[in-house]
Amino acid sequence: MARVLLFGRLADQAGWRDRRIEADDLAGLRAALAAADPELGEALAGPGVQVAVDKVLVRGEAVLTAGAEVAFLPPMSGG
Amino acid sequence: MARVLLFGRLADQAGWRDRRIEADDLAGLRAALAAADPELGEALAGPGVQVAVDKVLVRGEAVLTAGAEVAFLPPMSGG
Amino acid sequence: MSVSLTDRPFEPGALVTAFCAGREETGAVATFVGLARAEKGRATVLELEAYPGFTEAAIGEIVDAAMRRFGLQDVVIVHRVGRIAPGEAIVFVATAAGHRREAFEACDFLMDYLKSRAPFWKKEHGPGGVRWIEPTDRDRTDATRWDQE
Amino acid sequence: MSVSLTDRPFEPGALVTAFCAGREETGAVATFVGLARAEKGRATVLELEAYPGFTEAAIGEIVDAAMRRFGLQDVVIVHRVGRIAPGEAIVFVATAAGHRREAFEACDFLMDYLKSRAPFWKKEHGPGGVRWIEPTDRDRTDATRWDQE
Repeated sequence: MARVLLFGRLADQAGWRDRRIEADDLAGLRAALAAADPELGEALAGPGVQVAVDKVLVRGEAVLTAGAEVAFLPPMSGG
Repeated sequence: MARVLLFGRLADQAGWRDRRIEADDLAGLRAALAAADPELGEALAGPGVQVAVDKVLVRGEAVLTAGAEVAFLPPMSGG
Repeated sequence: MSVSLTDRPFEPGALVTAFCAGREETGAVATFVGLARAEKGRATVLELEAYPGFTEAAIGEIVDAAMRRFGLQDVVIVHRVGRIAPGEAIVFVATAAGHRREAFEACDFLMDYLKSRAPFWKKEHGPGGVRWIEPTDRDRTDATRWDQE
Repeated sequence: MSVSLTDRPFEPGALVTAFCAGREETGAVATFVGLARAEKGRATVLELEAYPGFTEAAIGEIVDAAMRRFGLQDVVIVHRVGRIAPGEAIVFVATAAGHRREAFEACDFLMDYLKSRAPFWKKEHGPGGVRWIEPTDRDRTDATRWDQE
């Protein structure tokens, strides 16, 4: 089970910000999220959305260990 | 009687910083100061020494009213 | 060096007092306080979201870079998160250096980063509703000044 | 706007607290604190002389120029005079503006003036005796940056 965190407008859009989802890798996680909410799936793949696994930014694919924390980060607005 | 104020190294050199001296104008005041202390007279005419009369910088000559305050300001060092 | 987030109002003056205390070889302390503007009633509350752990780490990396680049003695950053009322402090940055040029430039550099690239998501609650805020063009331009050198 | 001299130690943090209070349309407060350095024992006491009345007026003119040039909302300057021990604050400058670029630049501009051209005379008392300090070349160069624009 990965722990999925959504931030900023992604959390507003999804209506949640913290959820546990079964997935072995990022691609599987994206597919599971898109199956449950196609609009969210599209937003997560949108321009400027970055992904952090266990608080480290990753590009492209990543294997998810048990208990991995996956965060979807929309464009950062600064403080 | 003009009130004469010396600042910074000029006061150290003269050994005083506030004195009353009889003079009708700046030239007369400089002459009186130089007569009493020739080295000070030279220092007051040195490069970078500015003169303020009643807290306003003056260049060249100035008439001194009764009770005028004349300040000799060596190069300002900033704070 | 310290980077922290807080969801409670904080007092920049108290941070300055602590930061300046006991410094015998620091000639220069530059600070910046960012305050929430009322925008003449257009903005009523600012809401800032961070990713705890990730956000401090990302800011910490920039602080390390600034320490080296500007030869700083110390840096403190405190950033507010959550709902912020007009007039309240959003961000505090303090830099300590031997001389003022380094302290000023580092403070400016850190603020440009914080305002444009730091991992925060910002929402403005106003009479017209809620909107997410993205960096302005000027924020982006300011931040790139440091890349070109 | 306020410019003052004091011959007693002052607390920069308290000045920041007062300066930031009740600002609803100020987005940016930049401050600078200049502290007396021990110079690893070479300097034990700094002694600053001002010409009361003349010095505040001269600084006030530059503050007026900065208010106009950078569109500032407010400025506070406090400058210590007399004998200053290492670690004590010599000068405090705070600038308030709508946005940070103006606040930073004005604070930098005012400090460059204060360090190079303001009517102070400065003496360093150290183990090797007493010496009068004049502006460094860098102080002069920093101050001329603003003339060229």
